[in-house]
Amino acid sequence: MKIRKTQTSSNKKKVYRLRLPAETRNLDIIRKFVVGIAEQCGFSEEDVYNIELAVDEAASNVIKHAYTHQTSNEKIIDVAVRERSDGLEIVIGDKGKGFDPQAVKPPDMGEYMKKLKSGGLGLYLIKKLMDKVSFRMRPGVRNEIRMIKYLKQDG
Amino acid sequence: MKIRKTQTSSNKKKVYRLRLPAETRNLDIIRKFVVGIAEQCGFSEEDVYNIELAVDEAASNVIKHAYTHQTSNEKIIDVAVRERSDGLEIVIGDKGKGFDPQAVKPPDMGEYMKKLKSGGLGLYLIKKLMDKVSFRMRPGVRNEIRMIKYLKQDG
Amino acid sequence: MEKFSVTRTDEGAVTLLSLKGFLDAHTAQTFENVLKTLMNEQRYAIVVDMSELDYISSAGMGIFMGFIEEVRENQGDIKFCCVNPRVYKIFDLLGFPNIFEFYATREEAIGQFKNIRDHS
Amino acid sequence: MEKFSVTRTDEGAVTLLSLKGFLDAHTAQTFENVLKTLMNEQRYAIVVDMSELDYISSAGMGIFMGFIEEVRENQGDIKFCCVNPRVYKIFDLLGFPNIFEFYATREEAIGQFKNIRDHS
Ligand SMILES: Nc1ncnc2c1ncn2[C@@H]1O[C@H](COP(=O)(O)OP(=O)(O)O)[C@@H](O)[C@H]1O
Ligand SMILES: Nc1ncnc2c1ncn2[C@@H]1O[C@H](COP(=O)(O)OP(=O)(O)O)[C@@H](O)[C@H]1O
Repeated sequence: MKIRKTQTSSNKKKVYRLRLPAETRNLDIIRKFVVGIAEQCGFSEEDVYNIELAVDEAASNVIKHAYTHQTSNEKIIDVAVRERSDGLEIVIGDKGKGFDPQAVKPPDMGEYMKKLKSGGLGLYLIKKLMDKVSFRMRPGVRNEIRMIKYLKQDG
Repeated sequence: MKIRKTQTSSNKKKVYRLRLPAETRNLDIIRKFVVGIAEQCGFSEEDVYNIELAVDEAASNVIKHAYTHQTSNEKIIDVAVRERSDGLEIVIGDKGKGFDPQAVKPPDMGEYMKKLKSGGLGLYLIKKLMDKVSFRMRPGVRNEIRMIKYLKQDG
Repeated sequence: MEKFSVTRTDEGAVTLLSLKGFLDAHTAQTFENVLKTLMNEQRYAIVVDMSELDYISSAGMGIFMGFIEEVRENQGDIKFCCVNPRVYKIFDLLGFPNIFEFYATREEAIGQFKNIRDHS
Repeated sequence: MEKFSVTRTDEGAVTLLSLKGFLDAHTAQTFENVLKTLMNEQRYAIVVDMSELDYISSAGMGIFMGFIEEVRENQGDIKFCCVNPRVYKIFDLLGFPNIFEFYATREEAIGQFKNIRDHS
């Protein structure tokens, strides 16, 4: 018996995938999907809420930004949730135009008030709510935001 | 502009896909996913409930039957929901052993009581709750139950 | 987060089980264990109150089928009460009203076991 | 099924908006329309009761940012009350308490507009 193989395939099994049209009305479905998994994993109520919000923000960004100036491509959002022994890894993917995460500055609330630009809060929130956040951009093919939330040791 | 092409791709967009481990604890996630979509489509509360139950039954069957005598394959359930102008088409797929739907007899409640076999109710219920039900079996590769629920005209 | 629960109340020889939430192929296990315990304790006069049961799938209904013979062989019964219309419709589709008795109130259902109660 | 709703109550010059449910990028539209209507009616003394608001994402919070300047230019304000701790945490993360006033009760929040009420 190949232990290694078995482990790999049992890791593989703990992936939850969701793919749906990039429309705001589907945010609710995405949130419920992620909340259901996070609850099963044993996250505290507060962390479930944080994960829910981070995913909502990332999905809202796809809906709002990924497919502007684009009519032909399939406008979809991909959500993949992987159970890890130490928490959850969540990847939100799109096939849209991509962006440069480095170029997005954290919002300055003072300046914010002056400019009255409503926006720029989403990525900032995601970084506050999750433990690890990274990006991978292949415009038109697949752009991803990957985030990890760790289970707290003391449950 | 190719109207036909556009139509096809806009149909394509209205597909919702879910893939997760074939475990009973995930039934709740599957139900919420389908309920969310059915509600958006404008089904009556009763029909949402019927769709929810039919999908639960099909998914429970995958969990209970599809992967017995099988350790290597990925034990997953696939749910695809397609919005149609006249209703919802739902496909529940697995990679398990498959079965012969023709060979499954509708339960006879009298006989049932005698045999006291708990089972055989799921497919019967699905056929009662949905408007169209069909199967496609490719054991080990992909087995599907496909079901359609029509929106009522007077909606 | 708790998706299903059973509350057990013994009233003399009659056991009342109040179901709450979602009874599906996952939570059926919990319910089966409760019934197994009753069998071990030889408590066969069972009333199942479904007023707070929101949902049942065939896996849940199968549990009743799995125990009813043993229960009746021991002069007991499983009687249902307060089933909400949505859930009742599913029982009805599967012909359960031909096999089980349904009552509108707990009192009525429990009352059916009057003989058993007097005996004990 | 209704995921979000706004109830509007006018008390003299003050308008109370009670939010309920989930305020996200989808339902933000509904809320934006309510605020647009208030701007058209030149009602700038606004209290937002969030006691029944379960959830807010940045799209919902952006709505407040989008109107606050116009409101304040017209000697009005948007004041918040009865925000549940979970939702407040998010406002806090984004520094909203530096920009907006939060009150524990409706009465307190409405009371802040006393001058405006007396004027009208
Ligand atoms: N999936 C995406 N596709 C394209 N651009 C994105 C995506 N996600 C974020 N962005 C870009 O990053 C910026 C910052 O996003 P965010 O912090 O959520 O604020 P907001 O959405 O309010 O502008 C957006 O304005 C957009 O330009
Ligand atoms: N996805 C599946 N894979 C393999 N076998 C299945 C599947 N779905 C149904 N079956 C077969 O069809 C039979 C009837 O299913 P069903 O009517 O739901 O009753 P039950 O699950 O209670 O036996 C099952 O006993 C099983 O043999």
